[in-house]
Amino acid sequence: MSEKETLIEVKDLTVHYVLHSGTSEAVNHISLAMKKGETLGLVGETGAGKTTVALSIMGLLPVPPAQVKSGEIIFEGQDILKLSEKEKKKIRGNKISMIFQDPMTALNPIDRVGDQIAEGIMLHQSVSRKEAMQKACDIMEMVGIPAVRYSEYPHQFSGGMKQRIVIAMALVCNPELLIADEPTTALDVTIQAQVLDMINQLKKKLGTSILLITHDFGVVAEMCERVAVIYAGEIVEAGTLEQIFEFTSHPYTQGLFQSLPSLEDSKAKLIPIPGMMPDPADLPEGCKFADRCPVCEERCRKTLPPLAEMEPEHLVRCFRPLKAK
Amino acid sequence: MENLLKVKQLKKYFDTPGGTLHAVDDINFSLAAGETLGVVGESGCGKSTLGRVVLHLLESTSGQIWFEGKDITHVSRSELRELRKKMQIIFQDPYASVDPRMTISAVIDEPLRNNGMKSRSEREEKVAELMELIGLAKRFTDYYPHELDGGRRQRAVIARALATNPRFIVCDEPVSALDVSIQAQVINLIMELQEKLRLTYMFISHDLSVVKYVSTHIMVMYLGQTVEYAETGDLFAHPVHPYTQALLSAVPIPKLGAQKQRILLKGEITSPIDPKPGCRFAPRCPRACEQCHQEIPALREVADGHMVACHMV
Amino acid sequence: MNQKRNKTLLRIREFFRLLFRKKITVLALAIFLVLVVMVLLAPVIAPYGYDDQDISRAFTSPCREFLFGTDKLGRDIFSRVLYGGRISLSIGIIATLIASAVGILLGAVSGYYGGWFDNVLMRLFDVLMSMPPILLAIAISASLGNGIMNAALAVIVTAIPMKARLARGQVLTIRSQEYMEAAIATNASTAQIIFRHVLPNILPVIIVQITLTVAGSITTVASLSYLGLGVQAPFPEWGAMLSAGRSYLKDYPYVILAPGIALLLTLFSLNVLGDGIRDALDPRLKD
Amino acid sequence: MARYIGKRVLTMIPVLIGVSLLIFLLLELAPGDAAQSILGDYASEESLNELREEMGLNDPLIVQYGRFMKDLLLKGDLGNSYQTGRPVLETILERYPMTILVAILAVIATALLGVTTGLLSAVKQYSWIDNICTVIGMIGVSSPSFFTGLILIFIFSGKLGWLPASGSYGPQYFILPIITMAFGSCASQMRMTRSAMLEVMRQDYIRTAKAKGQGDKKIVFHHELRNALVPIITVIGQQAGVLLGGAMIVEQIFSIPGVGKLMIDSIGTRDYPMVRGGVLFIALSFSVVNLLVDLAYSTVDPRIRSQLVHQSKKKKGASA
Amino acid sequence: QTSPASEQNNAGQENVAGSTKDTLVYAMSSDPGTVDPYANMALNLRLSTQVVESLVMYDANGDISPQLAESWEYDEDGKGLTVHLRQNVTFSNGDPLTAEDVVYSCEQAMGNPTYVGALGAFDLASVKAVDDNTVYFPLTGVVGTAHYVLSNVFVVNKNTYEENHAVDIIGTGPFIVERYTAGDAITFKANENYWGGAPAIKHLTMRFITEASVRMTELENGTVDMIDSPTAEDINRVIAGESKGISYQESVRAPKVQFVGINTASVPDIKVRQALLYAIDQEAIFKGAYSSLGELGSGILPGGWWYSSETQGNLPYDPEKAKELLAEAGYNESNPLSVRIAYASNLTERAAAAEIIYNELTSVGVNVTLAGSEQAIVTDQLNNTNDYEMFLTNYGNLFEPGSCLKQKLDSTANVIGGSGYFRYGGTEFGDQIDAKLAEALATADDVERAKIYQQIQDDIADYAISKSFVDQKDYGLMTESLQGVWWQPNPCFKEAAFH
Ligand SMILES: Nc1ncnc2c1ncn2[C@@H]1O[C@H](COP(=O)(O)OP(=O)(O)OP(=O)(O)O)[C@@H](O)[C@H]1O
Ligand SMILES: Nc1ncnc2c1ncn2[C@@H]1O[C@H](COP(=O)(O)OP(=O)(O)OP(=O)(O)O)[C@@H](O)[C@H]1O
Ligand SMILES: [Mg+2]
Ligand SMILES: [Mg+2]
Repeated sequence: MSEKETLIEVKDLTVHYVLHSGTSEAVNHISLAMKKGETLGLVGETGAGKTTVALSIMGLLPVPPAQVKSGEIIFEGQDILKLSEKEKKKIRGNKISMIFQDPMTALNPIDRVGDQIAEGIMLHQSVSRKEAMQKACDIMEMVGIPAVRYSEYPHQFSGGMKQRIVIAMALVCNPELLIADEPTTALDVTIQAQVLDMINQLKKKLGTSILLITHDFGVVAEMCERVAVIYAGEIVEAGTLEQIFEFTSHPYTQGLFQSLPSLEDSKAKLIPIPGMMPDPADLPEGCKFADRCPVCEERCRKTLPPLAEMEPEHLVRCFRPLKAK
Repeated sequence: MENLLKVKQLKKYFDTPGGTLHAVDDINFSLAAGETLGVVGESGCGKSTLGRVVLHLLESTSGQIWFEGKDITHVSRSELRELRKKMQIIFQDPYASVDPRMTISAVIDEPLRNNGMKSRSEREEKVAELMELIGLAKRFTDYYPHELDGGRRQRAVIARALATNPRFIVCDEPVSALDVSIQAQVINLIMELQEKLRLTYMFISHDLSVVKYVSTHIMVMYLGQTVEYAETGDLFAHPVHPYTQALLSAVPIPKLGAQKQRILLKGEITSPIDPKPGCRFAPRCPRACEQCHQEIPALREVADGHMVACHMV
Repeated sequence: MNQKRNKTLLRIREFFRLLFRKKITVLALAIFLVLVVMVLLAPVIAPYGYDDQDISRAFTSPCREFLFGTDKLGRDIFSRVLYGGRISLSIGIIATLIASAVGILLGAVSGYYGGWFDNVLMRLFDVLMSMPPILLAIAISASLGNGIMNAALAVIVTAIPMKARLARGQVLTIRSQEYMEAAIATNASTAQIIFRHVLPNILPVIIVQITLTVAGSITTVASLSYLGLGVQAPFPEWGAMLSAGRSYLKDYPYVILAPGIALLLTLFSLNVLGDGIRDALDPRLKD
Repeated sequence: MARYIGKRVLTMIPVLIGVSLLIFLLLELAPGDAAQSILGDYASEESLNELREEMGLNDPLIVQYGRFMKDLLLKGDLGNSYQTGRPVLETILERYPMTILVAILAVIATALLGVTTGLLSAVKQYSWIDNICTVIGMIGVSSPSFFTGLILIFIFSGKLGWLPASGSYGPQYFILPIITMAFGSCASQMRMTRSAMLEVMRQDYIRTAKAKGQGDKKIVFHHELRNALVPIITVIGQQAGVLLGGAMIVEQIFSIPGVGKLMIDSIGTRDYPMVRGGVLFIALSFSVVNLLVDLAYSTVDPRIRSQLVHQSKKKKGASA
Repeated sequence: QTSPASEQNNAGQENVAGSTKDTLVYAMSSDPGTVDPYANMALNLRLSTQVVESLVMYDANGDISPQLAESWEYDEDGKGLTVHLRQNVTFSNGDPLTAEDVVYSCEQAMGNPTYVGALGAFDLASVKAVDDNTVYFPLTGVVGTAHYVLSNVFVVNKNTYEENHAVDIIGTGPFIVERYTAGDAITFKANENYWGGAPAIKHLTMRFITEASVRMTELENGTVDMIDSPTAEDINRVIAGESKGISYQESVRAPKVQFVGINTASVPDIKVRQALLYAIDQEAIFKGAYSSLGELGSGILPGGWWYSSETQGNLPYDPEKAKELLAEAGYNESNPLSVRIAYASNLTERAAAAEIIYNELTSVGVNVTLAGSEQAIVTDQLNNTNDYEMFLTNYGNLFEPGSCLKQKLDSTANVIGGSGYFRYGGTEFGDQIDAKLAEALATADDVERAKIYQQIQDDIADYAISKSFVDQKDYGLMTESLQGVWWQPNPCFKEAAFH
């Protein structure tokens, strides 16, 4: 699958939030590449910088306080970061679209849901209002919502349905890249299963690439082909699903696996990662994980380990990676 | 084993603008000292309400509750005061459940003060003791909640719950708001404390793997009602109710190739307001038949200690 | 404990940093402090008494001797404005404090308990609030007769419902917070809950309200006096001075400009301060 | 919806009864004797007593109140003015349109001014526009209307002679009073618009709209402003209420023959029937404005709309 | 929107164009609410006298001249007055004026206690029509000046009054009510059939403008032609000729005497009363509060008026004497005299007077409380309570002087408390005054009667109950081009015209 053509490439992205109380170094030198049709899982704890990466791609960083310190995001041969606002608008919602975490708040409460879907169509396609409405109806049916509910308002829908509408909104222009920022975290498992299933089907049908942001390895295992683990604004490990799950190399990734209670083998003791993620406004030198790392050494605290390729596609940022294939 | 808590035909209805909301509708269970009852179910199925009713934070609509062998369905003020020392609650959101204007020590101190521990030095000592017990470093004494991360806040909340030496604690999704790495710390703490202090838990969660990890017994709720109740191992090994089965199958497993046969349910949990007669799950049930839409299935024992409410088994 | 003090200090410093983010707030605070100091020191600063009459020097234009000129009875307007500030400010502050104390307590209790008490109180406030505040104040002070006390009472009565509503709303919000439930679960008594949890948590909103209400109260008293219903001669309340001087606006504008501008500055500084405090306390507006 | 309105109208009744009772009590407390007001300074004790008896002023308060309510409810009669002997209702109805006209104009001016400046200062938060708007607005709220009014008259009528200082005979007559009122109240409108906008601007659905590629203007007006309308309407409603009740002092200063001026005059002359009638009328218009505001909410916000429908449905269920 | 002012504006433009202006806009301070002359005696007469006429009127010199009455004669014994009405006068609706209308009007006056006082010289109940054009007024005593009182008999139309009197009254006067906009203005049009000849002013608008400064602004801007109740400062400026294009008109008679009175029931000690009066500087108040307009007050009646006593008067200003007297009466620093002064605080001039008195009394060691309220409250307080030591008010002098004195001073007169706000009813002094008033009424000889009235004034002065500040006149300011306006004691426009 690695032969496919690259769709988007994030190179050395650094984003800081400059606040009076200090500068939050949210994203530091992150590089990612996605191929057409692929699903990449971006996994990490709260505050690791996942959403910041997504917003950078969308060009939706809140500008103050956010500042892009370095990096470029190459999409269709252009650096998105350098585009004018007008050009960005053409891409947004059209070629790249995004689903946000909380379906409860992602919809404008005073607009009819159908209109909200049609809004995107009218923005990017030269169609009449009527056609746009028709298209919106079609896509509603596609995500499993009867088109008759076009004129209803968000509060008349349940969480799962709202999330489906949000997804419909994102997919309405057949984007090449869909960024899904924790699309199911707010949903119940049975609903999550429905929504994930739907995303998978749509992906198959439309061939969209998906950047799936989550902190749930279960979802990753089910949805993704490749995974990047992000910790305190840095990628600590990246690779194929297999590489990450079977040949976990970074102590942090391993720690995450060990802290998960498992449905399968019931009485395995949970091994939590001690301590907590460092404050992005006050990052340590060296390896950001050093304080919590069971195998930390002197040099880990001094110098930042490079993101080394352990084997093709499997990148690990650690002086002492655990295992490799 | 002695039954610490027993609940019989417990109901809690709310009057809402739209009609009567059956938040908890005829729940029965008993819980022995030292055990943990895991309560799972979808959002809005009445888990929290059940916990609150048991603790008398809400008055039940009908039904009975026994605690330590005593009927506590209706208690006087003074009895309630005594009762509350023995029963405590830990909430989901460690931010919302502590007063943002109190320091951590004040938070832990509050139950001591409220329950008649007069001497200041004694209280300070006890606070220090509790902080040590739950693994909060002394330096956090005068921190405000918002200055702490979720894990530490949740520890403070646990310390507060433990201050009056309760026997029974309702844990209402105590780890759902936490990151996995922190979640594991807190789960471990909760388990350790249970052992150390011989606590009995009612552990509410919608995360099946967590519930499985901490509970001895599990109750699966759907729209205010118990659909299945069994020992943990039993339930996971032999889920009987179609809803339980669907629920189990829906959980994504963080393992490669763990893909199992998914039972995808149609639709979502329906409104608990003035529910229709019949099994509440029937509209979504892949196996529903005519009878399911007519009668509410009774909770029956299908195996030793394994109860199910379904016409089809 | 020392650490706690440090933290409190830090919080206060942070508060002031946020407060002084806008230059205008700094200006407002400066104006307010200068006004307060001048008004407090009136007996020292004022070159004349507020009622030193001398018909022979009536309507002297502002000059070295009479900074703001003199009025119809030859009284020094500067001195009168200073003394008048004492009245305006003290009525404003005292009335607000009383109204806030009563209103907040009523609102907090009624929000907390609900039930018939809440119902009766809210209906009563509905009634009081179904009239424009100034009309209510006029009706009350016209019924009770003129005088400082009655004007203050009118201001208090008109301000209470709003305070109570506000406090009640806040209490209802806080009541539904989990930490209230947690407090109940630890056997906190109602008084403990109201005084330890509810009041401290609604305090920021209340403080803002109080600053703004002081301004409102001063305006109301001045309006009453302007209509001849509030503070009576010979006390130089600003509204009363404006009222007495309004006929001379054309010929001797300083007679009303001085108290008018003093009033304007006071209210301006209070309003801007209140606004600034609101912003500073609003976590959403941080940075 | 009609059911809801009906229900709301019903709930106004107790409030209005409360208002009438309150005003009765207040006036009872008041010094001053109605009979005296009518008969003047030199009236004899007998004639005063006779008149008091005739007017029922010697009856217990509750009897007087009962009579008042009876007349009001059965005959729509608010009594006659002590001062002029004319029916109160007639006088008030004569004066009311002027108050409504002025109030509506002032509300429009306030809303236009407040919403635009608020919008500007929210969109350009912390810019110099924001600062200037804030400062001017703050000076506005801080200047009591009697001061603003006098100064405006002094400048624009007295010194410059551009605008009339009193009366209500044409559009130009309303300029100064409306500026006085709008100047005093646009700050709260601006403040509310600004903070509502800032609040809405942070909402997820705005981000969603941006993610669709929507343009800034459309986002501000279609998404943000519309969502900010509920709090904005609240403030408009509050101000409409206050202004409708008679911007009493402004009417007084500019000699606008509205209900506000009538109230001040009547309170001055202790014309109780007039005061009672006026206060009731003002309270009634307050309630009506509140109802209108709630209805306005429901046109703006579908959530509130469905709530209203729900509530009235429940009422139906209860009464059935 | 058609409006009085816009009409006026149009007229103003015409004026510029050279044609004569015949619209007059007059601004007064408040809306009396009615044009009925019998509603109460205040500003309403400013409106009603445009429409309704009295039997006699004051001319520009303050003398009585005929109006609806053409002539009159006293009975031999001086106890009755026969009035002959002008012939061929009709009401504006065409009804002829008859003696019955006059009788009917007197009945209306009887219903209003103010008039019962004002018309106290007549036995109102017995007024009768002798023939169509003759009315007979029986008198309550011998009142040599009773014909002056005819100026307060306003003749309304007996056929229409019942139906229409509040906002639309029918009279014989030079103007006809056109429209009354409550709170705003009343407009009149000329009565083209007026018996005295159609007035030159064809449209008269009387606007109600509350603020004095606004009235003046309007006058200066030319949007109003004439204003009443100007501020003293404005009047002085106009008198001094400093206001371009604005002239003034003052009432010939001083209709008001402003004074401070003492409640003898609360301050029974005459020494204390004298002390209080000595402490008050009449001239300071005349200057400071009343801006030296009018005449310095000389007593209960305006100086130089019929019957006014030359020997009567105010105690001089002598604070030392005041202190002495207070000390004699047993008051000192540790036991100060406390005095509450009741006055209407909405009248700026009176309020200023109160402040000056406050200052003066305080400086002789009296503990003063200013109890200022609105007029209605003060009236109540003075009528129904004893809760004051001093009060500020004015005597109106609209009536014939004998009635004035009787009304003010008779302890058995129909004023509450028996003797007005002085509260000497029932005392020896009160009986004495009553007896003298009765004696005066029974005295046929004018000179004798005048002596008695003067005696009464001297008694009052000796009793130390009041000090007057000013014999106050009414002023109107107008554009210079407006001429022929009378101010007697209400503005009269029948001969007014723009030049
Ligand atoms: N608008 C902002 N202003 C200031 N700091 C911000 C802002 N947005 C994010 N941050 C900070 O940047 C860091 C990364 O945030 P980000 O939202 O990208 O994390 P995340 O991985 O998406 O977390 P989560 O799982 O909670 O969504 C955090 O420390 C956060 O506090
Ligand atoms: N105070 C209340 N008044 C009215 N309805 C309530 C109240 N509290 C809870 N409910 C309703 O009762 C039902 C059960 O709520 P409950 O909070 O117990 O659910 P839950 O299972 O804890 O859900 P979650 O997983 O979202 O916490 C819900 O429909 C809820 O809306
Ligand atoms: Mg995120
Ligand atoms: Mg819950």
